[in-house]
Amino acid sequence: MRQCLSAFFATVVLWVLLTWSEIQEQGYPPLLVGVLAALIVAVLSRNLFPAVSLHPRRVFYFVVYIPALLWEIIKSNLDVAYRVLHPKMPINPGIVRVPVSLQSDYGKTLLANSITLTPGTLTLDVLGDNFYVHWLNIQTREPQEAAEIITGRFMRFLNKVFP
Amino acid sequence: MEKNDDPREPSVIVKSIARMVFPLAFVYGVYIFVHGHLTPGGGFQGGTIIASSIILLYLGVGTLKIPESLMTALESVAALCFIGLGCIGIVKGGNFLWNAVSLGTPGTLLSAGILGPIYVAIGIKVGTELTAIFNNMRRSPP
Amino acid sequence: MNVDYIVCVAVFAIGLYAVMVKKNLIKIVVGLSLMDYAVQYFLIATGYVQGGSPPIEVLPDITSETVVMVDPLPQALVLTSIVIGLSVTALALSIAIVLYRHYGTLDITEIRGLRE
Amino acid sequence: MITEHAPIFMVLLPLSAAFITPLVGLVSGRARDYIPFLAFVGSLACGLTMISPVLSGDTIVYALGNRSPPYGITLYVDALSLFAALVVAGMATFSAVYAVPYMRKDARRGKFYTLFCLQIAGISGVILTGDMFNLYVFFEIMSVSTYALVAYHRKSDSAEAGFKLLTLGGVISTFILFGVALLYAQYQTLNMVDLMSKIAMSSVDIVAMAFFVVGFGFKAGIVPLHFWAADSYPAAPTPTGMLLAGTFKVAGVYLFARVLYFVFDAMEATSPMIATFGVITAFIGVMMALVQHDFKRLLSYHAVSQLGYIMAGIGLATPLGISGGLFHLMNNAVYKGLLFLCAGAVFYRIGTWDLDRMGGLSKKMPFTTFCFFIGALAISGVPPFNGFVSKWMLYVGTYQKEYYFFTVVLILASVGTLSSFLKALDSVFLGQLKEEYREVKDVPLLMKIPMGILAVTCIVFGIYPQLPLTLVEKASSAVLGIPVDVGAYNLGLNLEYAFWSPVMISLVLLVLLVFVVLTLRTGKALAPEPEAKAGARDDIYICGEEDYYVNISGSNLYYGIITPLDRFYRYLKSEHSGLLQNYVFWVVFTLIVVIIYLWRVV
Repeated sequence: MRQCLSAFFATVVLWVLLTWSEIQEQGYPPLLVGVLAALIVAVLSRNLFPAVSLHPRRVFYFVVYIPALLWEIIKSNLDVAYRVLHPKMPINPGIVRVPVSLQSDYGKTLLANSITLTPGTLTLDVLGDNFYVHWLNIQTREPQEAAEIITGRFMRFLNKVFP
Repeated sequence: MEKNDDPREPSVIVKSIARMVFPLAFVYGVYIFVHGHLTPGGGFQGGTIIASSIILLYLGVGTLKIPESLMTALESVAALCFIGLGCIGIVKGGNFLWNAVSLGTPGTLLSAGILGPIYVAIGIKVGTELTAIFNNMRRSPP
Repeated sequence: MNVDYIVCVAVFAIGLYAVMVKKNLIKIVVGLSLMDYAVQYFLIATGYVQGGSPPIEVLPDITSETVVMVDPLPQALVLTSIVIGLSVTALALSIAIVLYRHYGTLDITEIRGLRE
Repeated sequence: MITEHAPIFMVLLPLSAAFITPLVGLVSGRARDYIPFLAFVGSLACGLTMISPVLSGDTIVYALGNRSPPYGITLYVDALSLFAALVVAGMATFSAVYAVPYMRKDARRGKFYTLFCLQIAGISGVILTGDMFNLYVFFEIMSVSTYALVAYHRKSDSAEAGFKLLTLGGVISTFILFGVALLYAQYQTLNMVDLMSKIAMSSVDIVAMAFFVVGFGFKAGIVPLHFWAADSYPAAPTPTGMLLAGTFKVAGVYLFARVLYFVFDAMEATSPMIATFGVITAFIGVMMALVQHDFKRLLSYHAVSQLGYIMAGIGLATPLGISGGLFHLMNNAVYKGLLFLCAGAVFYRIGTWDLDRMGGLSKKMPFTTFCFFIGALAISGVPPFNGFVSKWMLYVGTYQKEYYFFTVVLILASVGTLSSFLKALDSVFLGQLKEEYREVKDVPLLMKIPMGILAVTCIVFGIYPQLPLTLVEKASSAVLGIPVDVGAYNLGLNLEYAFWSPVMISLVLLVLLVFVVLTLRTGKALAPEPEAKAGARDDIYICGEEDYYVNISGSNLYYGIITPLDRFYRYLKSEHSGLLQNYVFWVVFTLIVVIIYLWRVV
């Protein structure tokens, strides 16, 4: 049921974004059509869509997470730019295994995408509780340490968002 | 490195993203064909987007059972709706496909007579049709 | 002579070449699609007017008297033709799958059960 | 209301039936089987209501969506299109009846019925439409459903035939679309009547015309473009194969008449080319038929050959020629349909198409044998069957136009037709009954009905040709633009519709008889004993050292004729190579030849 409702509201929000000007001009008919479509979709994807929880603490950490992610991206951008422009190219590329403690599928997805978004690291695959990450500058071969370096900066927030 | 046993089983990232995007893509398809008479686009384009959202789900989730009889029924009913809408013109004393229903104000959603419903019918038809084609192709031989 | 026309005749010829010379079933299907696209491009080019606006009358700053519009009919025709091309391609690929199952190859020169 | 909307209902009924059948099929498979039949009967009835206004000289123009003709899509019904549409609807009805018992064993038949209805909707649309682009759309509906039907059985040969047909057909349909686009680019209109008044025969028009000639010629199956025919007709399910071989020629021939003679108004320029194509087709088709070992392939090459007669008639561009061609079109649909149904009946019971493995079925399937006999005589042009009347009109037509050579070739082709049907009759129905067919029964009643009606039609149209000829005359006068009265050409005899002179007919019959006797003699001398197994190389029958001369079975009856023509046959066989590239090459080659020809003439 929660899944169904989440899918419904997500699609309605999308619809309103798409038809905002129309709704302003013509009143309820475009909105009604959208709600109908959203109902159908919600029923169709009742077992598929993630169940969104609106617990205030989770929402808060999620909102905070976004600027934190942006800050990490900027930092690692600068780092990669430095390595590329340096005449000696101080890189040490390779693939490391990174154990992850997150249980939720969506948490793993978010984390993997965050790792990929930050330059210098790229998630290649997820197998069980392990990520395989291509790292531009390997600092350690120890999985636990690598996990601390790569995912630690995100996990602070994600642990709260996906308890 | 541990082996991924089933090569058809997609990774968790693909899976969860597909499940998340599916309803949104679906509704976007609906948006395209509902506005077929107002903006560029229409039944075919909307139907294609819907079908691709379902194909995305196939690829993302790995296994998905869609009852074939339901698809057949939807497809046929949509096509018959198109013919029926065309016949409204005949019933009202004109020729086939005569746009005899009140036209409304141009530019609003509920305008253009039978065009809007026709686009909806075509959208459903194309969506189910392409899904069925994909379903047929990926099925193993009898 | 328009550049568009030259391009579309060239693409048409490439498609025809693929159908005539290539041996792989999939490449033949690609050739067929190319021929289709060439003709669709030609149709669009016939309706195009230099500097014309989209053929939508309700856009606020366009009125049919003052602005030159592109010809909307070829666009409708091309849409129809795209739909047909899609169905032909889908059917061709399905048959290619069946053929592959029977012959174990995609080489059309080896699929010659019917002759004389 | 029905008469007013009859044109659109002729298309709409099969189209809606295509989507009603799967719905009903979800509830009851048996009820579903009858829906196509009902739809085609309705379609036929709509066509019949249009006969009286059209015969009185009206042209029905039906504007879809109430848009006035130059702008909207129109359906255009004159005598020619009505004639063609009636032939299609009638034959489709017979085919649908036959399909009910024939397809019952097939669990996937729901798809067959949908495709079948779509095919009929497409072909009706092609015939009735008055709009060039709409013509392309319906042409594609027809073609795509045909591809799917040919590949329907998903066996190796049907899939192969389907893919080859699809590739060639895909090339052809882009040709047609290109032709339409070229016309639209110049004249900014798609309405046929409007186009006719605007066409100026520029060099671009000539290219467009060549595209159309190749496209429609492919659909009809004229000779360098006929390779798909012999593959596809046997591969498709029999009810469809029957329509493909007989009835769907209607679309190709109709489009030739409609587009070349009517829209382009180029009868003078194109008709000799069409007649030449026709005669070549008639000859090559029958030559290939003589060497076939497969029952359905034999019939398919005859279908190619018969199309040649029709094209020759259309290409004469005289009242007698066009009437003969159109009448032959109708007759061909009837007897070709009959022959395919008989072949299907044989397959239904014994499950093989190989002529060498059949024999003696006349004792077990007397009704089928009788129908096949009538069909074989009709296709060979033996009086008093319908094939004779139209063929005679064509012989006289070519003779009057002073194409004497064509007359001779056409008669020769007819002789070849008769002889190869004797072969088929001999190896399928006559001779000793094979051991494994001892339990064979005749086919169910529902299959007998269409066969019986078609056989009776063959006889009725042969004895009393006035009946269809009233419509045929109107149709050919619609092509030519002048009133046509075929009765005015009575040559020698005072019967109103008799085209024969007694001297000529007896001569032809005598020649035929001598030929038949001769071939039967050679056949008897060379054919093995009935007990000999197919392909068995019994030492007794070795008549030469080489292997090549050894293998003589029932289907090799014309060994004596074929051997002297060995080099010719080797060439023919090397062209029918099964190589797709080769076939596409012929399409392009024909296109170039047609362009050069039209360039010289127009």
